[in-house]
Amino acid sequence: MLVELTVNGESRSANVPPETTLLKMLREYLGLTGAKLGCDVGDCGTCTVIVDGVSVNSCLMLAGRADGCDVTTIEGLATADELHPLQQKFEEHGALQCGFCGPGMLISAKNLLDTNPEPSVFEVRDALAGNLCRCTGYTKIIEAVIEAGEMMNQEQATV
Amino acid sequence: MATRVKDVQTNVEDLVTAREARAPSRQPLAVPIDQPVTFPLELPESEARLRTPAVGQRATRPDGRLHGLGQTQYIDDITFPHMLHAKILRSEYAHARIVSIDTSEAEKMPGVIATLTGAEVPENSFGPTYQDQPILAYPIARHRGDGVAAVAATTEQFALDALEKIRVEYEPLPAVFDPLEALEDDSPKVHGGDTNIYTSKVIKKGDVEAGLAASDHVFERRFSTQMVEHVPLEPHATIASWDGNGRVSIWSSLGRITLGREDLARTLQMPQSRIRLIGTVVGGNFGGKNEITNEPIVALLSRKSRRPVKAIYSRGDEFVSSTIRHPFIMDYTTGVDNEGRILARKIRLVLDGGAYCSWTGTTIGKGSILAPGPYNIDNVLVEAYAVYTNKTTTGAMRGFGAPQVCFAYESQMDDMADALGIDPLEIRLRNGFSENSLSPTGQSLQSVALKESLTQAADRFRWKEWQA
Amino acid sequence: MRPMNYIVPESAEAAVAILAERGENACPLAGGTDLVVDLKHAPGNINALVDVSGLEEFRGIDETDEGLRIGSMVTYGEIMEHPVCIEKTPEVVAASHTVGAVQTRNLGTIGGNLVTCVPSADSAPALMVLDAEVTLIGTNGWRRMPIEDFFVGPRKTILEPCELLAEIWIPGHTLGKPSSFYKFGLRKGQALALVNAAAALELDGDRIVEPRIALGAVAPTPIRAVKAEALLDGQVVNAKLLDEAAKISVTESKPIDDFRASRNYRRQLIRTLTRRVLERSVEIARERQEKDKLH
Amino acid sequence: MKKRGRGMACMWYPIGFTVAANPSAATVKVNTDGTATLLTGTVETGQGALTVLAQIAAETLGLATDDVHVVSGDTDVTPMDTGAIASRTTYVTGNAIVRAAEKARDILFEAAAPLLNVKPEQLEVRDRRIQVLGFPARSVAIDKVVHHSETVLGNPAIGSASYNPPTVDMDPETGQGKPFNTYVYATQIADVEVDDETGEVEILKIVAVHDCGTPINPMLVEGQIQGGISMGVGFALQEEILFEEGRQINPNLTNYIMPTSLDMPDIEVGLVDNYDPTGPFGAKGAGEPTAVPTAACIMNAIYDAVGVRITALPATAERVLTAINEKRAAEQADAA
Repeated sequence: MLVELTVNGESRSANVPPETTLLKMLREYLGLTGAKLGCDVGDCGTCTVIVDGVSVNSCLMLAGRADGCDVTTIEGLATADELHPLQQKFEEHGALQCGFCGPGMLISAKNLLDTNPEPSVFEVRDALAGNLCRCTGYTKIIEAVIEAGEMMNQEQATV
Repeated sequence: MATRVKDVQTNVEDLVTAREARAPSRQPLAVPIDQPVTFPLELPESEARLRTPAVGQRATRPDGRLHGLGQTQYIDDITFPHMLHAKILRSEYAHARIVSIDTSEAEKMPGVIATLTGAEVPENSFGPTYQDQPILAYPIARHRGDGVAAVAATTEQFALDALEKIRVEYEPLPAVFDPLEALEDDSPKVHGGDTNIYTSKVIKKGDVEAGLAASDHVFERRFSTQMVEHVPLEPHATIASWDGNGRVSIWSSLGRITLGREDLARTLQMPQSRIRLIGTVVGGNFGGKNEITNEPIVALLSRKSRRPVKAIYSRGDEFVSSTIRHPFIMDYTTGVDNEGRILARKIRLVLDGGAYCSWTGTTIGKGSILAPGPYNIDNVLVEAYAVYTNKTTTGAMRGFGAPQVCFAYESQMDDMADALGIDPLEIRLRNGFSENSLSPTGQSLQSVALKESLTQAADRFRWKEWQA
Repeated sequence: MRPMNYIVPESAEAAVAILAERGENACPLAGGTDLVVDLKHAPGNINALVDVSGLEEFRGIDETDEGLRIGSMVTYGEIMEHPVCIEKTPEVVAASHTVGAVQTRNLGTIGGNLVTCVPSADSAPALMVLDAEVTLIGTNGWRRMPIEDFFVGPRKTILEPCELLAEIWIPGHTLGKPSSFYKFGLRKGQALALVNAAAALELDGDRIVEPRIALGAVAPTPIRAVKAEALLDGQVVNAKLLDEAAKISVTESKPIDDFRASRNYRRQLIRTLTRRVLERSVEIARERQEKDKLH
Repeated sequence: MKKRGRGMACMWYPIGFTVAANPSAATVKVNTDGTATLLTGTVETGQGALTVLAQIAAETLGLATDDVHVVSGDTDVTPMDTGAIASRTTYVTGNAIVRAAEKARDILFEAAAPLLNVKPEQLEVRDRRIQVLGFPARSVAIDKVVHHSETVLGNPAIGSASYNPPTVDMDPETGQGKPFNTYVYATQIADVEVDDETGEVEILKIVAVHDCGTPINPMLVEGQIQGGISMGVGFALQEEILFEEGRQINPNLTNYIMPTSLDMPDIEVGLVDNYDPTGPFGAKGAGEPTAVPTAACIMNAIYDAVGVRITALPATAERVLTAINEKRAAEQADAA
C-alpha cells in the first residue's frame, strides 16, 4: 500500500506491505536508520518517533496508521547550521554512552520540552520512563534535558 | 474531518475505497530524497577537547555527537545489496540428544536460500576457557537456548516462517537445574563424566579453623544471588560477507575482535588472514558480548549462499541464548574479636554455571580472590566450585562474581557491626586494607584507597549525623 | 509480521459490516499496543486488521447532561490532558498515567485496554468505582450496559463477534465524586499491576454514602468488592471500619499465584491498597466538606 | 508506613585478567601537521574508551584530545587487543598507548635535539611544542619537528608497543600469588525508604565514592559510576531471570524488570585522589567496579530501615515484606 508521510518536514512516500510497521518503513524504505529496533514490542523505546505531535513506539504503529501524518525522527532535530539544544547538551554532558537508546531518548525529551519547557526532575524521569537505558543510570541524560530546556527558554527569550 | 480510507484487497468496495484508486498525484516519489540527516559541519568544539594537558579534561566524545544525531551506524543500520537475514531455531528441550534434523521442508519455503545445522560446522566448539560449547548443538542440546539449526532467507519473516518447517527429532535426556542438586553424585551429568563440577578454586591463608576457634564471636550465614541478563539495548548483531578470494568480512557486535578472529578461524577451520573482523560501535556490552555467538553461523550461511547475511538477535534470543550472570550460593563463616576485628573468614561458593563454561574461569577466580572482602584477615579459606546445569550459560558480566560476593561480605559486616554495637563505618575502617596490606592471595597491595573512599563517602552522606 | 490486510472503514457501521464479512480472520485494531505485539509473536489465523482508531463515533471526550462520554478510541494521553477529565475524574487520569509509558499512552486507547480485558487493565477499577457504563455497536445496533457486565473472563468480554466497544460513559452524579486509585507494580516506570485498587465514596456528615471499591489483577476480571461496600454503606467512618472493609475485599478476590508474585502476597497487597484508597477517598471527601463549609 | 534507612558497602576490584596474559598493542602515528592517529584493536562499547585512549595518547605527545583521531576495531588494520573486558582498557591498552606514543615522541626528540642544541633526553613535550626540560622559551612547535623528521630526515614519527600486566601464578593448593597488578576501591552509601506494609523499597539517594587512580576523563568516570549503580539497583531489587524446568519464563523487557528513569535515585559521585604509578598517568580503571557495592549497600539500608536481613537477591517487595512478617511473628512469639 502507498503510505505518504511528512518526515522531518519533507514529504516522503513508499509502497509497503500493509503489515509494515512505521519503524520498518522509516528504516528500510526511507533510509532513516536513526530510530532503532531494540525489543520490537514497545518496551524499550529505542524506536520512539513523534507522530502528529505525540511520541509513539514506531515498532507498534503500522505505517498505514501514520499515512498523512507529520513524523519527526532523530534525523530531523539538527539543521545544517546547528545542533538541537538537546543534542548539544547531551554531547556536553556525555549523556549517551553506547548511544543505542539515544535517538529514542532524545525524541522523548524533545516531545517533553515541546509541551513543557521547564520540566522538574520528576517530570523528566516520568517522560523518559518509556526509554530504557542500560549504560548511564539516566543521571546525565536528565541533567542534559533540564539544561536543554533552559537553553531553549533563553533562546526564546532573546528572540 | 475527512475520513481516511485505505485497503489493499477488500471485497467490500462499497464500504472502503481501494488505496490505489486515489489521485495520480499520490504516486510514490521516483527518487527518494537523498538527504536523510541534516547536521552542521562547523561547530564550536568543546573547550575541554582543545585543552592541554589532555589528561583530566572532561573531554566530550566525537562518537557521542554522532549518537545524538542518529548517525552512528550499528550493525542493524548497515545493509548490503542482496543481503539475507538469518534466524536460529532453538532447542525444545533443556537436555536432549538430537536424533535427526530435517531441513528439507524449510528449504522449499519462499525466500529461503540456505540452511545450516551443527553437523556442517567445521569445528563445532568454542569457548574462552574450555571449548565445551557448540556453535549449533549437535548431537546434544544442553539448554533451551542452544541453537540447533539456522536459516538464511530474503526477509526476516521468511526466515522465521522457515524455522517452523524444520523437523528435529529429540531424545529427551534427564536434566538438572539446581546447582546444589547438580553437585550430588546421582544427578544427571550435563557433559557426561561423573561430576558436574567443571572448575574449582581454593584460596588458603593462615589457619582458618584456629582463627575461628580463637574468635570471640562467630557469624554464619548463607547468601544467594540470581541470574541476571546484561540487557544491552542493542541485541547481538552480525553481518558476514564472503568474497571471491575466499575471504570473509564479518561485522560484529563483539567487544574482543582479536580473540574473536582466532575463534572464528578455529571454528571455520580457515586461516586468520582470510578473516576480517570489524568491531563496529557496540550498543552496550557489559561482558555479554565478549565471545563469538552467531558469527560462525552467519559466516557459514554466507558461504553457502554466496551472499551477505545478517543476523540480529531478537530480544528473546538475547535472553535465552547469550550469556548471563552466575548465580552464587555463598556460605560465610566469620570470626571476630570483641572489638570487631576479623580473625578468620571461611567461605564456600557454589557457582551455577549453566550449560557451558564460557567465562566461569575468570568469574570463579575473581569471585574467590575477592570473597573475603577488602579486609586484613590473617586466616582465610575460600573454596569455590562451578557446576554445570541445563540452564542458560553464565559468563562474563560486569564484575565477574564481585557483586555477588560483595553482597555477602558486606551484609555480614553489618550483621557483625550490629551485633557488636559498632558503627558500620568504624568496623570497616578497623579492618579495611591500607597501603601494603596483604590480600587473601598474599599480594602486597599498592595505591590502596579504601579508607579514603569510606571517609569521603561518609562525609558526603553526612553519615555521622544520621547515626547520631 | 506475517502478511496482513489493513483496512480503514468509513464509519462504525462499516467497520462492523467488514468484520462480519471477514469473519474470524479479521480483527479490529485500536491502538495496537497489545494486538501488534500478539500478531508479531502468535498471529493465529488473523489476516486482516480493521483500523477503528480514527472513527469519529469512537473519538472525543464530551460532557453532556448525561455525564462524561469518552470515546473508546481516546488515548490515555488524551485523557490525561483533557481539562474535564483532570477536574472531574482525576483518578481516571491517575490510572491512565500508570499505563505503560508516554509512548504507549499516546498509542493505547482506553477502549482497546478494556477490550483486551486483561485482569490487570489499569483503567477498569477507576471507571468501575464511578459506575461507568459502556456502549457497544454490533450488527444488531447499539446496546449499553454497566462496565462490570462487560468483563466476562481473562481476555474475554461480552462483545459478540463483530461487535465493537464504542463509548465509555461516566454518569453525571459520579463526576467529581471523592475517589482514589492506587496501582502497585514491580517497578515505578512501565509497570504491570500486581494489584490495582480504586475507591469512591461520599460522606454525609460522618457517614459513608454510596461506597464503591473496585480491584484489578485480583481475579479473572476486574471486580467490585460489593461485600466490603455493603459493610461501609451508611456507617460512621473510622479507621477500624476501613480496615475491616479492606479485609473483606480480600475475601472477595481470587488472586493468582505466578512468577510475578504469590497469591499470599497479592492478598496482603489487596488489603493494604484497599485500605489506602478508602482512607484517601475519605480524606478527599472531608476536604470537600471543609471547603463547602467555607463557601 | 514508610521507614527510612541507610546502609554502606565498600569493595575492592582488580584490573585486568586473573593471572592470564591479557596484552594490548597500539600504534601511534604523528602527522606532519602535529595531529596524531591512534590505532587500537579495542572496540568502543559505550564507555567512551576511545576518548580516554585519545586523551592518553595526546598527553604523551603534549597534544590536546581533539588532536588525536582514533582508529579502532578492525582486524585488517588495528593491532591486537584483548578487548573491552575486565575493566582493562584504560590501564592495559592505555599503558600500551603510552609506550607506543613515547616511541613516536622519541623519534621527534631525536629530530628536535639538534634544533634546540640539547640531547634528546633533555626534552619534553608540552602544549603542542617540544621544549627543553623546564624551559618553555626554548621550544619548537611539534608540527615543525614532525615535518622535519619525516620529510628532511626521512624518519616518520610512528611508534608501536604493547603492554601486559605483570602477574605471578597462583599456587594451585593455596591460591597464593599475585593474580593482578593493581586494584581499585570504592564505597557506596544508600538512603532508602521501605514501605513496611507492601515491602516496596524506594532508593532516595546513593553516594558513591570511587578510586580509579587518576581519572583520565572525570565526566566519563562519573558516567560509568552512575550506570554501574543502575545495574546494581536492578541486581538489588528487581532483576531476575526465572525458569520453569529449564525454560526462561520472562525473556522479555515486560517481565524482566530493569530500572527505568523513574526507578533510579539521585546519585552523588565522588572520586578519591589517587595515583597508581603502574598505570597510564596514574590511572587504573572504572568500568566494572561501579556495579559492585550497590546491592550490598541497599541491603544494609533495608536492614537499617526495617531490621530484616535479605539473604537472597533480588530483594523484591514480596521478599522484603515476607521477611518483615517473619520478623514480626518471631517478635510476637518471643513476647508470648
